[in-house]
Amino acid sequence: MMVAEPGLAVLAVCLPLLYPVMALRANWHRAMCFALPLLPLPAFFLAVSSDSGWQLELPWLLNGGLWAMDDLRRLFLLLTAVLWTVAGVYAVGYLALPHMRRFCVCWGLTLAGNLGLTMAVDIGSFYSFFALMTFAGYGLIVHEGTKEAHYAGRVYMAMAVLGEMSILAGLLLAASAADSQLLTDLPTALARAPQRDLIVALLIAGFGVKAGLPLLHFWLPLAHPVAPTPASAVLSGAMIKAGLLGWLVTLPFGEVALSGWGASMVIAGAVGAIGAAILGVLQHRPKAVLAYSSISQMGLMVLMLGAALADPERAPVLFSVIGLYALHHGLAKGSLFLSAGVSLPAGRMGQVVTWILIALPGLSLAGLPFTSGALAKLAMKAGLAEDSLDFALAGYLPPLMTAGAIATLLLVLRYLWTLSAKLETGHNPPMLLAGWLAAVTASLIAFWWMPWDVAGLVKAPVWLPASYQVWALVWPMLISLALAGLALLVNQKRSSARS
Amino acid sequence: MTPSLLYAMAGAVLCGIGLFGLLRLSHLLRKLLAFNIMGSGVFLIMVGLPQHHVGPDPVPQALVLTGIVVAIAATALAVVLIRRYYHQSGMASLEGEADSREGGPL
Amino acid sequence: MTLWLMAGLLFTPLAWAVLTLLTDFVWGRRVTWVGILVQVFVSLGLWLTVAQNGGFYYDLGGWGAPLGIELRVDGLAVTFVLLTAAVASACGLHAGVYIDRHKSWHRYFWPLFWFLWSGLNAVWLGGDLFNLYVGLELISLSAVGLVALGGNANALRASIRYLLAALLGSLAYLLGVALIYGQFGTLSIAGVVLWLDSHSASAGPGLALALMVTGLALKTALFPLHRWLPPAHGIAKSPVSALLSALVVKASFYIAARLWLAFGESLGNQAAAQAVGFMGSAAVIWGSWLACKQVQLKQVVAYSSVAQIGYLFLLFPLTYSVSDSISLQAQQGITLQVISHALAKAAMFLAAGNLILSVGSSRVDALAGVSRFLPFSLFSFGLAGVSLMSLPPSGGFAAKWLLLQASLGSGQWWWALVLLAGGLLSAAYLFRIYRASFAEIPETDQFFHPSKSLEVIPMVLALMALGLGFVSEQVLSVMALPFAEEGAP
Amino acid sequence: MTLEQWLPVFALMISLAASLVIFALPETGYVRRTSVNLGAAVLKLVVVIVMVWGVFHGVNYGVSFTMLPGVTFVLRADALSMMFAGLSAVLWLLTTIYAVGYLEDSPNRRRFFGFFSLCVASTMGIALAGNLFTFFLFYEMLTLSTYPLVVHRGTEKALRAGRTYLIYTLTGGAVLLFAIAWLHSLAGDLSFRDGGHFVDADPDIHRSLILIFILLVAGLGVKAALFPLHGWLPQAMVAPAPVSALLHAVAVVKAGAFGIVRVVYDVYGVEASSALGLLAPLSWLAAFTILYASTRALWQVDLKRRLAFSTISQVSYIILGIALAGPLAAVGGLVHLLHQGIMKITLFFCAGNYAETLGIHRIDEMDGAGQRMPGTSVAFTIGAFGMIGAPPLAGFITKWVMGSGALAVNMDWVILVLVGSSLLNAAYFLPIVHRLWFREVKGAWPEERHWGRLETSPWLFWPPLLTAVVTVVIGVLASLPFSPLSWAELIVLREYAP
Amino acid sequence: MIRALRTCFIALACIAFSAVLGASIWVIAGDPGQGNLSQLLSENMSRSGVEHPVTAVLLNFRSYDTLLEIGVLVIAGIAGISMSKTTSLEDPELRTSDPLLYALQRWFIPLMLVLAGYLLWAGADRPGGAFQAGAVLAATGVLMRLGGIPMEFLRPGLLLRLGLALGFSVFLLAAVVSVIGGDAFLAYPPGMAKPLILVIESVLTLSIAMVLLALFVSAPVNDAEDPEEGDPS
Amino acid sequence: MTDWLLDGLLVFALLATAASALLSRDLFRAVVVFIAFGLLMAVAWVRLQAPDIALAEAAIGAGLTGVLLLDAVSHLGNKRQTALRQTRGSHRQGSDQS
Repeated sequence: MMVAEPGLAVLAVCLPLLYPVMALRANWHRAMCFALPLLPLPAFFLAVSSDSGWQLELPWLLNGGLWAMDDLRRLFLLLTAVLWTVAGVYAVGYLALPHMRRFCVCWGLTLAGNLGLTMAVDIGSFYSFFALMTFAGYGLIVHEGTKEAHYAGRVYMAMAVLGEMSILAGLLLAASAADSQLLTDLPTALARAPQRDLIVALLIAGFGVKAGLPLLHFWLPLAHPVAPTPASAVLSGAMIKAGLLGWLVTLPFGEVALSGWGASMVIAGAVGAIGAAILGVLQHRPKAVLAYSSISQMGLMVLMLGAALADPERAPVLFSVIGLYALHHGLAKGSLFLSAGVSLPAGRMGQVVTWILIALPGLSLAGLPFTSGALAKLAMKAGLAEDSLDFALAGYLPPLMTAGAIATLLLVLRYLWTLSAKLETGHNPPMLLAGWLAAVTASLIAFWWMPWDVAGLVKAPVWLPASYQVWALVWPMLISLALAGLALLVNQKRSSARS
Repeated sequence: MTPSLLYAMAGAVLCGIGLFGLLRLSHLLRKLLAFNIMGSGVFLIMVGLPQHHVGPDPVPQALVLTGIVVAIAATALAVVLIRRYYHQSGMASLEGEADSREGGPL
Repeated sequence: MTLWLMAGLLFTPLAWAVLTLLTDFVWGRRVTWVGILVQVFVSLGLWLTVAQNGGFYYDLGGWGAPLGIELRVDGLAVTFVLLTAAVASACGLHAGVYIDRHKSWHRYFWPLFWFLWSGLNAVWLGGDLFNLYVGLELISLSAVGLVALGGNANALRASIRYLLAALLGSLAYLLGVALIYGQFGTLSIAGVVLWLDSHSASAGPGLALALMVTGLALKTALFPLHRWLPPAHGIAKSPVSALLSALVVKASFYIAARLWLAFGESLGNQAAAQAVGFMGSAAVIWGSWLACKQVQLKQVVAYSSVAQIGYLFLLFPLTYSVSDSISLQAQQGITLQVISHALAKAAMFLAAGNLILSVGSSRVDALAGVSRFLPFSLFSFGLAGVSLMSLPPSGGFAAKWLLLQASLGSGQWWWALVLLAGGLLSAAYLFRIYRASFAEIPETDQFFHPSKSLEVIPMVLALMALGLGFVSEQVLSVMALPFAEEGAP
Repeated sequence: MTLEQWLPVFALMISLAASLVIFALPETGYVRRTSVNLGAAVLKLVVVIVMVWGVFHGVNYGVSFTMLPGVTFVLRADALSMMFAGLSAVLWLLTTIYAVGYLEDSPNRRRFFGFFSLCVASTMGIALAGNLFTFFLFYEMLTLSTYPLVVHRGTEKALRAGRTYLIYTLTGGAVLLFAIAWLHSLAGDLSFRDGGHFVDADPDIHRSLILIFILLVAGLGVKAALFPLHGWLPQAMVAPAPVSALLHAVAVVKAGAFGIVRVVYDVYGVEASSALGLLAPLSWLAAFTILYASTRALWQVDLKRRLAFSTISQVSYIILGIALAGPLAAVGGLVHLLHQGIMKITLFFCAGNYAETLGIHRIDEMDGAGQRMPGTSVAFTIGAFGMIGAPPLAGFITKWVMGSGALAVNMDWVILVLVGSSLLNAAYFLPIVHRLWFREVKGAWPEERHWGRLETSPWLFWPPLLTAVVTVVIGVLASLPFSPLSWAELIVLREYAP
Repeated sequence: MIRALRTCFIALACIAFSAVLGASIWVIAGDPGQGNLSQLLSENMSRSGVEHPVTAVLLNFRSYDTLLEIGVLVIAGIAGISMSKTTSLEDPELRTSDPLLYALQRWFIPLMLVLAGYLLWAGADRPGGAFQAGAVLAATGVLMRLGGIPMEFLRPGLLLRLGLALGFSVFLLAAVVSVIGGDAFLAYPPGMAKPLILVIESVLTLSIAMVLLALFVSAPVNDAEDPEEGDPS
Repeated sequence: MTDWLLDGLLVFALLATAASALLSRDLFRAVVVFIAFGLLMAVAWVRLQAPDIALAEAAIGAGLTGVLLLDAVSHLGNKRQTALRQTRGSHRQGSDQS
């Protein structure tokens, strides 16, 4: 398999890139549509079957290309591949709209970018794929062609271009400081670069746009709701993580303690986690709520990132946690988004099952025991344990995490609430249903077989939290349930008063 | 001062007179007269000046003879042109009477 | 061999003048073809001879310099002889087709044409001041005759004006000759130079030089003495205009230049040189400006001549009290300017004639659409224009380059500015014509197609003007050939 | 003469001869004219390829003869020449194909193609010129041969544009001539030489050298459309699309930029120019032009005018690159010579396609054109993204290399310029792309024409697509040998090597 | 006012011109250094073929001048007759029957013819020569013309043109004869100078008279004109 | 002395006739005066020991030129007539308008 891996990598990237070419033939669009789920398969195989550590040198590419795989990248690649596959399956059933060709081309390009950037190690290809994903993603967002979509697209584009430029400047400075075209050389060089702070600021801001960092997040709640549902799923599940990956591979983790930046990131994460939740519960559209939930979740990851920035010792551990959390969130959020497009079956039983399947990934986000969420939350808690961190703000982290958990569940509940108002009974196209179910399956079950690695932080069996941990997971959930009930009561009272 | 020089000097004055006529008069025939007078002045200088030094000198005399023939040829041609011009345009000057801004042939 | 060539050169045009005088137009044309052939061969032969063996003095009638007349056959002279052969042949061939043979008086075109040619040859080769005067008169009168040929009132007015100017110029020149003879007792330029070399200059003959140059400047139409030129050149038949602009004005300039180069150093002064240069500059600017304002096509070309002539007079300041190399540069530049302007302007007038013939009007704005119907002539016009604008790779550009070098090298940078401004202004008036011809106006589809030979001739000339830039080095090397000194007095 | 001497002459003569033959052919000889055109273009491409190969292996192509006392006419092929020559050869072929389709059934095609070939011959001459004098020769020839193209339509607007064009370029030419003559009288006949001639120039002539440099840049800057000498370019947009393509991508603006490169590199030498303090102001000027023109482009509603301002901005990248006086930045500038050419020609081809097929001239008429003309629109999109500098397209390579180069010589402010320019580029290109793909068609197209199976005439369809593919390929495969980037590196290596 | 000023200005300029010219002449006159051409001339007189120095200069030493000068005359004549676009020079107005003029003609014309002949013959050794003779001959013609005597040969036909060309062509032939013998243009063969000069002089006389006469009579009498180029006609 | 007187007188007469030939209001008179000038010139040539020129001047300068000009004058008339006939002149100005 060693020889095949580079080939598979190239195939993974190039397969979706064939779509623009195929689009030249006007009558191939149905074939293109049905091929959507097949596109990420090479990447999926690559992520599942291969080990880390292979390299692919492409000296003729841009400024000299190097693609490689390590554990972190593998995790992200897997997440991306899985999410895109299920979303692709979903899309086959979902899509019955004009401009199919355009959608497919944009889908393919975005996918290629998203897959490519996880594998790219040289700056040129990484940035290329990143940009490809960004610009092609625009096509997914504005696809519906409504006024809202165009507005969202415009905001997205403006911020994305600003972000791209910020990344470009940051990468340029970094590469010049490192005198290398490889991402792997950047952190070390960055730690010693005279313009370190500027570069770090540029990179944080640049990738922050994608990752929905507070104040750079404006596009997110606009774009996710208006995009076609499968697109929202990948946007929120996979593409948002590209920003995160960008940070992870460029910033000087483990090299030097950037306590200032760490603190700022922690604050930003906290603001994101809490603030997005507050804004999110005020939303009326389910996908907008989910978008805010994504921001909120990303806030938690930023929190961890901040900690990792501030404490070089702890960074490797936190990396694993972040990876785990990203995987968990990506899968869960993907299923949630996909669920926004399903219809309820006619039968009572079916409806109950459907609601349970819809709610489970959400509850998993909130840390329901026996779900990936519980594992992620626990790992995070362990990773950010006060005593193991050498960091000024370390004391504030546990309460923040708790607040985040409460906020998460509130958002999920709000989502279910808004969704229930919107969901209609009807017949689901089989592929759509299959896609959604696959997503839920991936989030709830397949997750446990995925190659995440946080050994040492959580006790085995990993999917079963220890009893003392259960309480830790549950009490925030109870608080939020209480809050939700309160809100329901207030709302009912108000509406009855009105009527 | 010899007579030759005197004539040469007279030639100089004739040149001036002729030049004035050429520049200032507008009637073409008068211009022609002026040209001839100026020519005579030049011829006088041509012969007079060298003869002041060496006495009768056939070379400039021969030159002047040639010059005179050229002058008469030019004059005759000019007369023909002027007459035909007059015949066709009814004017005997280049610009007409009212507008004589360009008095000279330049 | 050389003797034969010289005799052929002097004899042919005069003999053909007589022959064509006796024939009617059509026969005159045929006879002329033969004559042109002979002249071209003779000129070429002479040029080659000089290019190989260097220049020499040719004693006419067997009488040497102070007593008789000697012709100075040097590289420059034969270059101009060859140039004349080229341009005059082209004009003659063109005229043979262009001029209406049904008008009986057009038969006189040929003898006048040949006399003009002989006069030109006499001037290029002339080494004797008075002989040059006669040559000038020969040129002037035949030129006047050509302008007036069968003309209407306007042509006559122009030719009378031309005649008077030419006569006044000749007289001024002759006056200068008289003074020179009075001072030096010789009419040979070489003799005078010899005398000046061995004696200190006196104040008297300074005026002689000034008079001669002024008279010649008048004949060359140097600003502000240029007013006779545009009407004459504008109204004459196109082949005649071509001859006049290309060669006739150059003859008088040539003499002026030779005189200045021979006597200027001793008899001239800096102020005068600068003043002449200033006049030349004014001519460049003013002539170009007026060319921009003309409504008649040929008037534009004629005023362009005024402007282009201005360049020539930059010779005076650029050769006065400067180092030899710079002076040589300036001389070479001016020579190239003369040649390229002759070729280009002849091409331009001939092409303009074709255009006028084609559209049936001489107005510039009548040219709209002609680019589609007479592209060849327009292209010739354009190529000639390239040389006039002194854009590379034309001869005009080579000339301008050398002049720029000379003016910068001598520290007289202001002439460089004049050169550049002149180039731009000439572009202004020439592109006005192209612009008119490129305009697409739908209803103008009535065009007369002149015969192919009429179109080819200006093209050949224009190409020569254009290609001159590439061979300037060769041309100039012949020009600068030293004399075989034994012939000198 | 040997083959080494003949090849440059041959390269030059092919287009010249083509031009003459075309002039000689009758207006109606469509087939013959087209075959002459294409045959010559292909032949020239072959010759250029052979020369590129040769130059890469160190063969010295060159021929020279004395034109005037002290002045030689030199044709010579070095790496830099071959870069420009290659560009012009490739794009000539494409533009010819395009123009054949574009001008189908329009009048005065003989004139058009004649001057077109002449224009390319001049470009070739500019590329191969071995000294300033020869360069100027062809530089002016270019002015002349482009004028008939600019005014080709013969409308009042075209004629006015032609006049503006001439006023600018001829004045520029005059200034340039003055400067060259001055330099010549100061230092003699200067052939282009790696490293320049004035590394240890006499301090006495420093002031003259500075003045001359300013004049040279002013003269060349007209064609390169440096601020404030750019006024002609947007006006010249009235010309037919292939002309605009040629003017913008290959011939005119490139000639100016190329000239500045030559002056800085091979006449003055980078060291000398920066020692004289000439390069910093030049880089400021270029930077300002980049930003200024991009800003102006934002307000243009006419597609071609917007592209024109974009050109002004993009060409200054080249100048900026070399003015930064560092090897890496220079590579960025030089490589942009090619990149901008390819990308901009794509855009102009597309603009021409829209105009010719749908009658679209203004940007607000473009809504939904992507559905009607997907191929063209894809090409346009690629070109636009290339201009913005989106990776992995050609424009990104430029920006990346130039940015790295600027940092290498501690000119960090350049990054701001690059970023700002990219932002502006995005601001004026992305709305167009958006309209193309994501807006619905408003109604009937202004002037629609149909050609069989393809969205437009095949002559018009393939060239932009091809250049678009090239845009992608030279970006993605930038590190291949013989890619523009590698070639630019080769040039710079030779320039900076002692 | 402006006219007057202009006149004053021109007058002043002309006076200044005369003054400068006079001064220049004065300076030159006071500066006696120069070559001695007349001495050279007298030394070479014996080889010239004629005794009268002016004639020698005109027709031998500087015969090229003279050749061209005749050319100038012929040109003037050609240009003149090209203007008269008519086949007949008959001008009815001129046909007078003035008895005085008629008498004058009868006496004068033979006398003048004789005078012309004398001048021509005298040219070789005394003042006189082709020009003077030709002029007298022409004056005779003018007189005849004024008297209304029809002169058919003055019609611009072949005869007139032959007459115009005669002197010039003979001169030209004489000039080129020597070339055949390998000598310079215009060099008379040894010993042939005198007869050649005489022949030339006589034919020149005729031609000169013809030219002047032709110019005199070729006054324009009709309206035939060539349209200007580009005039739609 | 008498020679000087004669020369002086002659010169004076030359200048006087020249001036009056140009300034005379009547063209016919001007030409007549010019003929007189020509004759005086002939005398002057004799005084300058140039009999050839004298002869030529008398015959050509005074005689022929005079007749030519007289003839021309009789056709052209003088200024006043010119003004009258100007109306029928085709007065197209194609010349320098500066």
